[in-house]
Parts: sequence; structure tokens; C-alpha cells
Amino acid sequence: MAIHQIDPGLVPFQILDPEGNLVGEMPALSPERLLYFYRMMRLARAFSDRIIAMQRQGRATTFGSLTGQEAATVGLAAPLQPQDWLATSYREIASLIVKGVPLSTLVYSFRGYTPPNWPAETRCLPYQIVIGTQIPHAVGLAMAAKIVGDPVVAVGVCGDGATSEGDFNEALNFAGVFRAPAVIIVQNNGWAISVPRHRQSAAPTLAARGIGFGVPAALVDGNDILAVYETVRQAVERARAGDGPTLIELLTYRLGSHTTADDASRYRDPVEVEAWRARDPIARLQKFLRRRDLLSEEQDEEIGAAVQAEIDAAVREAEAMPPMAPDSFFAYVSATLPPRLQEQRAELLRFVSPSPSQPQPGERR
Amino acid sequence: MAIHQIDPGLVPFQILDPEGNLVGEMPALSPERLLYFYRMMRLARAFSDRIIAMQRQGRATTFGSLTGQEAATVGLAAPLQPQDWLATSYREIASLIVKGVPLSTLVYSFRGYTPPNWPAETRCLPYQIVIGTQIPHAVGLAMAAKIVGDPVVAVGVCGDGATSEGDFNEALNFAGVFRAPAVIIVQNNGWAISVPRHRQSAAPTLAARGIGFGVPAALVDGNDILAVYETVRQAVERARAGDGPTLIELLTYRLGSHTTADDASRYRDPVEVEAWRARDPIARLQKFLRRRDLLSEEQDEEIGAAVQAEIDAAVREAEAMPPMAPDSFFAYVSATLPPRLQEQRAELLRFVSPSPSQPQPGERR
Amino acid sequence: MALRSMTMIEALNDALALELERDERVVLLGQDIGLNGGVFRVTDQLQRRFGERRVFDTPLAESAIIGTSVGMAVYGLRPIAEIQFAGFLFLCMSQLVTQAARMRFRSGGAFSCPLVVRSPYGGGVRTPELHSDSLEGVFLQTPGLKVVIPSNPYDAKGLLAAAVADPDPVLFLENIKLYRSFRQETPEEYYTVPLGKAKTVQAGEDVSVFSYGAMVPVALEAAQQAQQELGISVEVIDLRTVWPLDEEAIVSSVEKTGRAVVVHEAPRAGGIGAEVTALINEHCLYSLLKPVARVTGYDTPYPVPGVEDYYLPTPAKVLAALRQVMEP
Amino acid sequence: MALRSMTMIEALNDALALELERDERVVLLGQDIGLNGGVFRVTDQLQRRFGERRVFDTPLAESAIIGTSVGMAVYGLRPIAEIQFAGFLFLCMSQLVTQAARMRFRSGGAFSCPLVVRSPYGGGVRTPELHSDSLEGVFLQTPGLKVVIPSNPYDAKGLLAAAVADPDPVLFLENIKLYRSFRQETPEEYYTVPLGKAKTVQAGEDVSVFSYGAMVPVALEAAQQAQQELGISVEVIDLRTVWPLDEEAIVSSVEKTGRAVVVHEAPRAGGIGAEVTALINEHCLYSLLKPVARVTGYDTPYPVPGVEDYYLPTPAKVLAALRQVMEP
Ligand SMILES: Cc1ncc(C[n+]2csc(CCOP(=O)(O)OP(=O)(O)O)c2C)c(N)n1
Ligand SMILES: Cc1ncc(C[n+]2csc(CCOP(=O)(O)OP(=O)(O)O)c2C)c(N)n1
Ligand SMILES: [Mg+2]
Ligand SMILES: [Mg+2]
Repeated sequence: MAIHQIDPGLVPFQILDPEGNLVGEMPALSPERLLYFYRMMRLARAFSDRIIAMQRQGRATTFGSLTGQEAATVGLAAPLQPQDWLATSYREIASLIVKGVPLSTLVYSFRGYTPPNWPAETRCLPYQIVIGTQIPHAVGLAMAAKIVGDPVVAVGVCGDGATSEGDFNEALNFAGVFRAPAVIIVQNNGWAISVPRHRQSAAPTLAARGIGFGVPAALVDGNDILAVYETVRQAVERARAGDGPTLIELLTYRLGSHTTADDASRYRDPVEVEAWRARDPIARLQKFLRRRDLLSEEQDEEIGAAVQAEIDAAVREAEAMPPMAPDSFFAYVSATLPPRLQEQRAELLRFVSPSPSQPQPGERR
Repeated sequence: MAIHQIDPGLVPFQILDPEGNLVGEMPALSPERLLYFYRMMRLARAFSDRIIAMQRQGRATTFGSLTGQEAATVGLAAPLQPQDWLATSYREIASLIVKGVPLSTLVYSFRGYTPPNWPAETRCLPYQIVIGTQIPHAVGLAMAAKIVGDPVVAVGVCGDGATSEGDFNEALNFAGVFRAPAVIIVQNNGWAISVPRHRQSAAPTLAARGIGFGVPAALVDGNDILAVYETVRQAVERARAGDGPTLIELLTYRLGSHTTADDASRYRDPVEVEAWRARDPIARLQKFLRRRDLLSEEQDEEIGAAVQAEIDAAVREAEAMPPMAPDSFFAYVSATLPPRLQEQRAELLRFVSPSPSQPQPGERR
Repeated sequence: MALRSMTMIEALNDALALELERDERVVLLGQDIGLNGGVFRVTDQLQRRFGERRVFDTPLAESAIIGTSVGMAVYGLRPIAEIQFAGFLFLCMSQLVTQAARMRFRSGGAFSCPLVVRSPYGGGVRTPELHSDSLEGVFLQTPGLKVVIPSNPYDAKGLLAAAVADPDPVLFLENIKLYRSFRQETPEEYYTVPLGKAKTVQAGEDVSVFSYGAMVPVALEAAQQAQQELGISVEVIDLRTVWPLDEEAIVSSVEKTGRAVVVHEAPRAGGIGAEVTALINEHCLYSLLKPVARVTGYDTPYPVPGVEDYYLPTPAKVLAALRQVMEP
Repeated sequence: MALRSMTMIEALNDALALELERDERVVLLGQDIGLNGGVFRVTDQLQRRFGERRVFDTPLAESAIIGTSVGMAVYGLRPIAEIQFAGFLFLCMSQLVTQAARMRFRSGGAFSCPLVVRSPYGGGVRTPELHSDSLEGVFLQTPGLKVVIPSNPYDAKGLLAAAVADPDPVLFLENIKLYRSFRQETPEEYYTVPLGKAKTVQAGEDVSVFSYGAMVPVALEAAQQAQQELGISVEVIDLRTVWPLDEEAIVSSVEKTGRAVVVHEAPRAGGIGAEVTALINEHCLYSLLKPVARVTGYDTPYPVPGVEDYYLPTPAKVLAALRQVMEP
């Protein structure tokens, strides 16, 4: 692990190789914890598949596949404490689940609604759509924790494409200058929609970005959940101990299309996809657990069924939640609604039938 | 010279030491050319002093001192060909002079007017006020040259503070990705108004920023005009040869206050200023030339007088130029003035006396 | 002219292809516009046909897309930059407003910036946050930048050609809902539709409706209902260029009808409707029989997909406004 | 209350010091606000008094200043961020418009963003490019963000206190020309002046003039001349909060006078004047005797120092507008 060095080098940190062999030092993790990781990864994949299916049925809006990035997104959230903050993009839904956001809240949001009960106490910001924008938020949260003197860490996560945005770089610089207790994680999944990583930056690695901002960085095999977990754990500890920020690049791969509105076959070589399918992060942990006799075939099936049941329940719950009221978008513009907006709301309500027909979220893009 | 390496290291490239001793390989420069450098540095300093004096007399608007940065700003422009582009901030006025912008045009602009005859053929963009903003322009100019296939290089120059802006970093990334024939130069003068360099970024050098964008970089003693000249020359050649962009950090110092509106004594230790005064870039070249018998005391005085005469003439010329017409700001909004703006111009002209009293540019900030 | 039935997407694609053919200086840049052909396929096949040198993907950085385009335009190219969704124009406001739009002004005419920025916008199609926002109102305070919004394939093609021909920067906003909603017979040849000129889509006598983009069909539908239900004759005017406005068209219509409704998706405050109302107040007050009605998005952020239909102007809302301004 | 004669700079400095004293959660950040006390000295001595932990300089990056402030505000702090000149707000539009102003909205009320963004603006003082631009008009289309512009030291102090107390983001624009142009007896204690409320600076019967910031003294001077030269009684209203507007104050004044002039430095198109005119049209058309006159900056970029005086509204221009709206 190379966090303390300034140059992350070119060789990704690995604990499990693609075959599930231990090639590094095993972190102190109980069998229960390892099974929890595995279960959350299975949940992440099943959840993603379910929302995509719902989208096809017109029951959900645009959704970005999580498949292939389960080790990265589960592993990065696992070391966080309840008091730590997490600011992510749409691609880290599994991280939000691990941090405690209820599945039903997320399903409701993918129905095209604003959840009425976003769990502020989980300290997760709503997932971000504007690329790179959450990284300054994470750094600001970390700066605040330091100002107040709280032992709180803030984690900001974004994609490889996001590293090209001004906001990402400005925030990385702030993190360095203020020695903020922040961990900035780049989920490098190889693609930003149709733009491959090598067209996103001429740098050999994205972790190398840390050097020019004085922020220690690590390059990690993002499909190895043990390496992800261990690196983020160390970075979070460093931050909590007052040793400042860390930049982490997780090398992973987006196995699906960018979103339900995208068709990756237009721009991506299937050979590349197959090569990465062979590095499937779930299979990797599965092989390791099997080999160590921590997961029987039976248990494995049980987990699969339990995960489906959990998702079923969440979908039922979210679909039983009433749609947002027609005038609901006036509710949270500001703490109190100015007279002008009260009038506009009244104006709208004249056009809304008393029992509004539920809008169809079947999306076009 | 370390341009071809990705890590610029921590030791600035030097050819002349502060005492004017040759400590590196002498570039192929004729005595005339060396004297030209010296003359331009003297001109830069005298010009800066003159505009500051004019500002105090209410004859010029806000002006940022050039003093201490003459080696950097003259040296960076000297290797450029007429067909090369230059995009600078307000701090590189000497670079514009070297590239061919007439003194009188600049004086007129510091009177608070838009020069009616900005010399487009010099391929200098008007100096930029919005920090960092000219760097994407320079990279765009370079991308265009490459697209068209012209052997043209574009140079973008900004301050140390500018490296914190998103635009600087986005542009550096574009330069790397498109292998643009661009040279991006940071004049690190130690301060961004009152913010010292070490509060601007936690990175050991600003040149190190290149690493994370895959752009080769060089760290240069910016008070050594030979080192500046030689490094920029190599970078320009690299770019012209199709070998892509270079980032160059010039270590120099702003000996004066930020601008005529600033008082550096509020935030800066005089000891630091004195230390840098001992590294005066003009004195350094002067010592070198004297030692080599390339500059007699007499010649030196002649140069001083000639420079003053040149400035006198430019100021006379600029002050003889008519003030901008009251409605002149309608002239260049767009190629043709829409009817609405024609009406607004007529509206204004009803309030302008036939022979307008010349506005007083004596500035407040 | 040879006509072909085209969607707006096809008309725009055709316009871009013609520009690339006609003028070596034209280059296209943006996110995913190359092999992928743009997330809406407006640039489909263009990289294949014209090569990576002239049609290229950029890194994910809106400010650098516009900032480097400014440099390319000054160099002498004719960049057509795509910002993937108009909501992300907020990320390049400085380059667009303080640089592109002021290049001619700042340089005293020494340099110009003939840049076209294309960007999809508009609601009703269940997109995520900030993919539906209408930003034209924000650019009313941006002298030097023209803002064009076509409502149909014919205009889209001709206005885009005019935007590229314009010597100054043009923001070209394309309504997502209109992209594929209908086809229109459109010339295959090159032609331009002049910037700065509104079009009377339907002549009428009793009331003027001003709109643009996807609100033009909404206005037309309301106009038909008003004809049937209220027996009134509605003049529907498509502004097409929302900045600078075709003041003559606005004034002469309201002088004839004495009543006016403005319809747009963007928020009401300080939007195109505010400026149109102010212009009518300035120039037609004595002909004006009723207050100008603004049927617009509300002064809230653009809502999530589940309730966006309530936010948008509808024929029913426009009809109610027509009823209101027709009250004696 | 103990009164002290203060310039606007001193009143603002005083307000900030009181906030830092009153509430541990208040922090100040921005470029050069620490040891240097801000380029105009609004934060003079505050770092010395309250320490670097609570009053600190940032790197030169507007978007990160606002973006990290959003994070700090969500955390529970009360950041007061300075953008050194309002023209540079263009560099942080996305963080301000799509993030700070929408935090409450996006999170369904789970999070809020009590952030104050202070920024100097305004012309007539010979500053370089983009240091004089008035940007308030750009933010009319930004629901969730309040925009406040004081015209005198008393209001400046009280409005800034109210802005900090507001649970949502407030853009607080400080006119550079007013910073030191006059002193006013101002309470030394803490007090607030409510947001969203205009103030009648001078009551009158014949015509209403709406303005804010440095245009309030200009309007007053014109009003006096109009009284002397035309014998008319002018009501001068200082809007103080330009978004949301105090519609009641605007409407009731125009209903009384039947005539109106709006005065601001920002460009005319889509500015505050457009919205005020549209509101008057909507609510007071039948009381309105003459078209509302807009005396504003022209629809050009803000000019260079040498000609900026021609750009700005002057008492003479306002007087001419008063003459025009008073024509029978
Ligand atoms: C500022 C901004 N620009 C463009 C988009 C459109 N867009 C959505 S996702 C995406 C690609 C993001 O790539 P990356 O950062 O690698 O994240 P990934 O989707 O691969 O997780 C783009 C361009 C956006 N949402 N925000
Ligand atoms: C975007 C932007 N933010 C703030 C300012 C105000 N300002 C003018 S110069 C300056 C400091 C610039 O520092 P640096 O980049 O190091 O250049 P230097 O003046 O030292 O040459 C600042 C903050 C500005 N002009 N533009
Ligand atoms: Mg990616
Ligand atoms: Mg500097």
C-alpha cells in the first residue's frame, strides 16, 4: 500500500488476484464481514438488474448500470463510520446502500420522484448528476469537520470522466491546501459514456493527479474488494488522524451500457468487455470464500434468494408509496414559500384534477 | 533541461546564477540578441514604472507592476515566431511588447480605453483579466493549428494563482489529450495578491501538475533569462515538431505590490522582498554582459536613455490619440448592430454634449 | 429543391453534414459526438464521414470545450461545439459570457468569435436532473451572444446554417421533445433561415401568442381549441431567435390584436416572457386591452420526472390564459 | 441603540464581526479576505480577531469556494463566502445555481444550504474589465437563491445579518461605489432588516421610481430635480431585495401614481426592470397611464473605464424618463 508516497506508481494494489488467490496481506476481517461484503455485492448487482428491468417496463426512469463495479462501490463504503459523510454520483448506488440508505428510498427515486424521507442521518448526499460536482461538496464537508474539530471524514466519489472537470481539480487542490480529512475516490470504469479512459487524459494513471496537488494517492485494483476496502480504510484513518486527504483510483470496468438510454455496442469492442467479464469482482470474492470454505453452494443460493426477496420487498414498498403530489415541487424551493410562489402554486392547482392520474415515468432518454 | 521527462523534479533549471555566472550551457545567442534581451528588460521595467507614475497622476487606470519579472516575461516571448500565438494575463505586458504590440497601443489601453488598432497580426490576444481564462484559449489556438496542419505554436501564460482555477487544469488536460502544440507557462511570482504560493497548492512545485495530466514539464529559474529563453525555445520546438505540449514553471518574484490598488506591506514580509531584490533579473544579465565585455557603462546608460525616450514617445502618441467616442461601446458588440441597440445608442446620444468632456480615468481601485 | 421527410434530428444532422462539406474550417467537438454520434444521434455518422480531425470527442469538461473553441474560432476555424445538455452550460458560463460573447468587444474588433454552441434542452421526456432545464432566459443579459431555438425540422436546418454563417457566437438550443416528435418535408440542399426574425405560424386577429421551441405546438393546439370553444382568432408567432428579439414582429402583432400571451418552459421571472411583456408595455401600451399573460414554467427548479408534466405549460393552461386575456 | 457614523464598508465589517461573535458556526472564506482584509477591506482585522480557523483565504478558485461552502453549509456551518468581484460569479454558476440554490429541493428537505455569498459589483469607479458588471439580472432564473443589494450602511448591516440568519442561500451584492461614498449613523448593536421588503425612500404622488444599490442616490437626485423643474412629486422605492421582489410595494405604489420608472446599472434585456415592468403590466395595467420607462445599462458589455460614465444611468437620464412618463 502506497498511500504515504506521493507517486502512486503504475502497479495497482491487489490482495486477491482475479482467480481469488490471496496475493497480498489479508486485512483483519471476520468471516461474517467477508460474507457481508459478498452479500452486498450480490445485492448491488441484483438491484441494478431489477431497476433496469423496471425501466424497460416503464416503471422506472433512466438508470446507470452498476454491474462490474460492485467491489469498488461496496468496498469503498464499508470502512466508513456512521459519522462520516459520503458524496457520490449516480454510479455508486451500492455505496449508498452500504452506508444505510434504504432500498425503497432509492427505488422511489428511480421511479422519478424525490424521496420524502431521504435519510439525512446516513450522511449521504443525494447522488449527483452533474459530473464532478460532488467532489467540492465532500471537501467542504471535510473542511467543516476539521474546523469544528470533529473526528469525521468525508468521502467524495466520482468517475474517470469527472477527473477532467474543473471542479474535480479545484477540489483536489483545496483538499491538499487545507489538509482536509477527505478521501477522494475515482471509480475508473474505463469509460465516460463512449469516451475511453485514454481519451480522457494523457496521464499514465488518474491517481498520478495527486502529485501535482500535493495529495498522496493510491492506485488500486477496483475489482478486488479486499484491496479497495483496505486502501480506503487506511485513507479514512489517515484523514481521521489529521494526516490529510488521499486520492484513490479504483481500476474497474462498467460491464453494462452507460445507462438504460445508452447502447455501448455502438462504440465498444466486445473483446474488451469479455476480458473484463473474466475479472468479475463478485466471482473473485466468491472463489476466495469457497476456497476458504466460508461459503457453501447452498449458502450462496440462499444469499441469492434473500437478496431477491429484499429487493422485492423494497420495490413493493416503493410502489406502494404515493406519487408526489402535483404541486410538490413548490415544497422545497426554500424554507418559506414567497407570496409569488404561493400564487403560482394556486395557479397550477386550478389545472390539476382532484385525484391526479399518476404520471408515467417511462423515459425517453 | 528536463522537458522530456515527466517529473520536473525540484531543482530549477539555471544557466546564469544570481551573480551572473554561467553555470550551464550557453545557448546559441549572438551578442546583439543578448543586448536586445537586456534592452527589453530595461524597457519593461521603465514602462511599468511610467504607467504606475501616470496612474498616480490620474492619467492611467489600475496597473499591475511588472518589476522583478522581466527575465520571465521577455524570455518567454523571445523564442516565438511571428506566426505563433500568445495569450497572456495583465502581468505579461513585456511579452506582448517583445511579440510586437506597440507601446502606444498599450499606453492607450492603460488610459482606460480600448485600442482602436489592436495589432491582430502580432497574434497576441488582448491581455486577460479573468484569472486562468486565457489558457483554454491558447490550447484552442494550438488545437486549431494542428487541425489545419500549420507549423504554429500557441503559448498561454498565467500566474501561480491561476493554477488553482478549473480552467487552467481543464486546459492542461486538453493539451495533453490532443497533443496540442501548446506551451503553458506559469509565472510563479510567489503571490496571488496576498495569498502566498504555499497556500495556493500543497504540491512541491507547480510544474509537477504536468505529471497528472501527462504533460512534460520543466521547472526553471524565472529570473535567469537565458534559462527561460532556452527552455521555452525547446518547448516551442517540441510543439512545432509535433511532440505535443509542455508545462513550464518560471520561479520569479513580484517585487512590487499586486497593482496600483494594492499595498503589499499589509501582508508581506520585507525580508522576503529584499531577498528577492538580490536576485534581480536585470542585474543578473547586466553582470553577465559586463563580465563578458558585451556592455560598457556608457552603452548601459545609452540604453537607459533610449528606453526612456521610446516610452516618452509612446506616451505622447497615446495621449494624443482621441478618447473613445461616448457611444463607442456599441461599436463591437457584434458584427452588425441589431435595431434595439441602434435605438439605445440614439438614446445615449441625446445625453451627450456635442463635444464631450474627456472622462477622467483616475481610478479608485 | 429536393424535399425529404425529416425529423429535427435528421434535419440537424443534415445541416451539420452540409457545413462540414461546404467549409473546411468547420469542426465539431463535444462529449460523445464522435463514434457514438451524440447521445441523441444528432452527429450520427459524421465522424465516419469527415474524420476524427474534424469531428472529435473531448474530455468531460464544458468550460474547456467552450474555452478551446474560442481559441479555435479566433484562429479562423468555425467550431460547432456541443454541450451535452443545456443545464451544463452553467459550467462554462464564464467562457461563454465573458469570453466568446465579448471577443469582438474586448479586442476592439481585432478578433471575432464565430462559434456555434449547440445544446439540447427542454422537458417532458423524463430525463434526470438538469437535463430538462431551459436556460435561454439566463442569456438575456449576455450582449454579444445570439440565442436561437427552432421549433421544427425546416427551421432547425436553416437556422443552424445561419448560425454557422454568423460572424459572432450563437447559442443554438434544441428541444429534446421535438427531436423526433414529427417529420417535415425539408429541402436536402443548403439554405438559411435568417436569425433575428420571428415567424407567424398562424395569422389571427384577436390575440397574439408568442412562443418558441416545443411550446409552439402547445400554443397552436390551444389556439385551435380557442377558435372552437371561444370562437376567437389567435395569431401564433414563433420567435425562433429569442435574443435579439424580433421586436417589430411582436409590436406589430400586438398593435393589431391588442392582447398577448407568452408561452415558454423556462421559469417566469426575468425570462423571455418578462422581456416580451416589457417590450409590449413600452411600445403598445395604448393598444393593449388586457395585461399580457405569461404561461411559463414556475419559479421553481425544474422538477423530477414524476411531476414534470405539472410544471410545463399545456394547451389547457394556454387556453385559460387566452380566456383571461379575452375577457372584455 | 448606540449609533456610530459608518461607511458601508465599516457597516459590513461590523456586521461580519457581530456574526462571528454571535455564532460559532459562522466562518468566512474567500480570496485575500484574511491578512489583507479583502481587496476593499470589508473583512479588515477579522482574521486577527477571530483566527485563521474561522476567517481564511482560499486558493484562487471560485467554483471550489462555492462548492466547498455548500459542503460546509450542509455540515452545519454558516459559511459567508466572498467572490472578489461579481463578474467572477460566472465561474461558479453551476455550484451556485444547480447546487447551493437547489440543495433543499434536491434532497426533499433533508438538507439545506444556509450560505451567504458576498460580492462587490457596480460601475463608475474605473475598475478593469468584469470588475464592474452587475449580475443580479442573471439570477432571476435561479429559484431558491435570494438576491439582496443594499444602498446604504444601515441597510447593509441589517440586511447582511438577515441574510446570515436566512436558512437558504443568499447572494449579497455590494456596490463598490457606495462602499465609501458616504457615512450614516448606524447602530453598533445587532439588528436585522428583513429580506424581501422594499423601502420607500421618498414618498410621492405622481410617479414611482424603483431602483436599488448605487442607483438609489441617482434616482433621488433626479427626483429632486423633477420636483424643482417639473413640480412633480416622485415616490422613490429602494427594492433592497431584488429577488424575490416585494410585489406588494411595487403594485401599491404604481396603483397610487399610475406611472413608473425603473433604474438599474445592469443591461436592460431581461433585467430586474423587465420583471418589474412585467409585474406592473400584470397587476396595474388599468392604473397605468404611461409605459413604464427603463433607465438602465445598455445591452452591451460593461464598457472600459474611459467611457463607462456614458453607460451608467445618470440623474439626467432618469429625469428625462420622468419627463417622458409625465407627459400627458
Ligand atoms: C457536467 C456534466 N456534463 C455532462 C454530463 C452528461 N454525462 C452523464 S454521465 C457522463 C459520463 C460520466 O463518465 P464518468 O465520470 O467516467 O462516470 P461513469 O458514468 O463512467 O460512472 C456524461 C458525459 C453530466 N451529467 N454532467
Ligand atoms: C477569476 C478571477 N478571480 C479573481 C480575480 C481577482 N484577482 C485579480 S489578480 C488576482 C491574483 C492573481 O494571482 P496570480 O495568478 O498569481 O497572478 P499574478 O497577479 O501574481 O501575476 C486575483 C485574485 C480575477 N481577476 N479573476
Ligand atoms: Mg467512467
Ligand atoms: Mg502570482
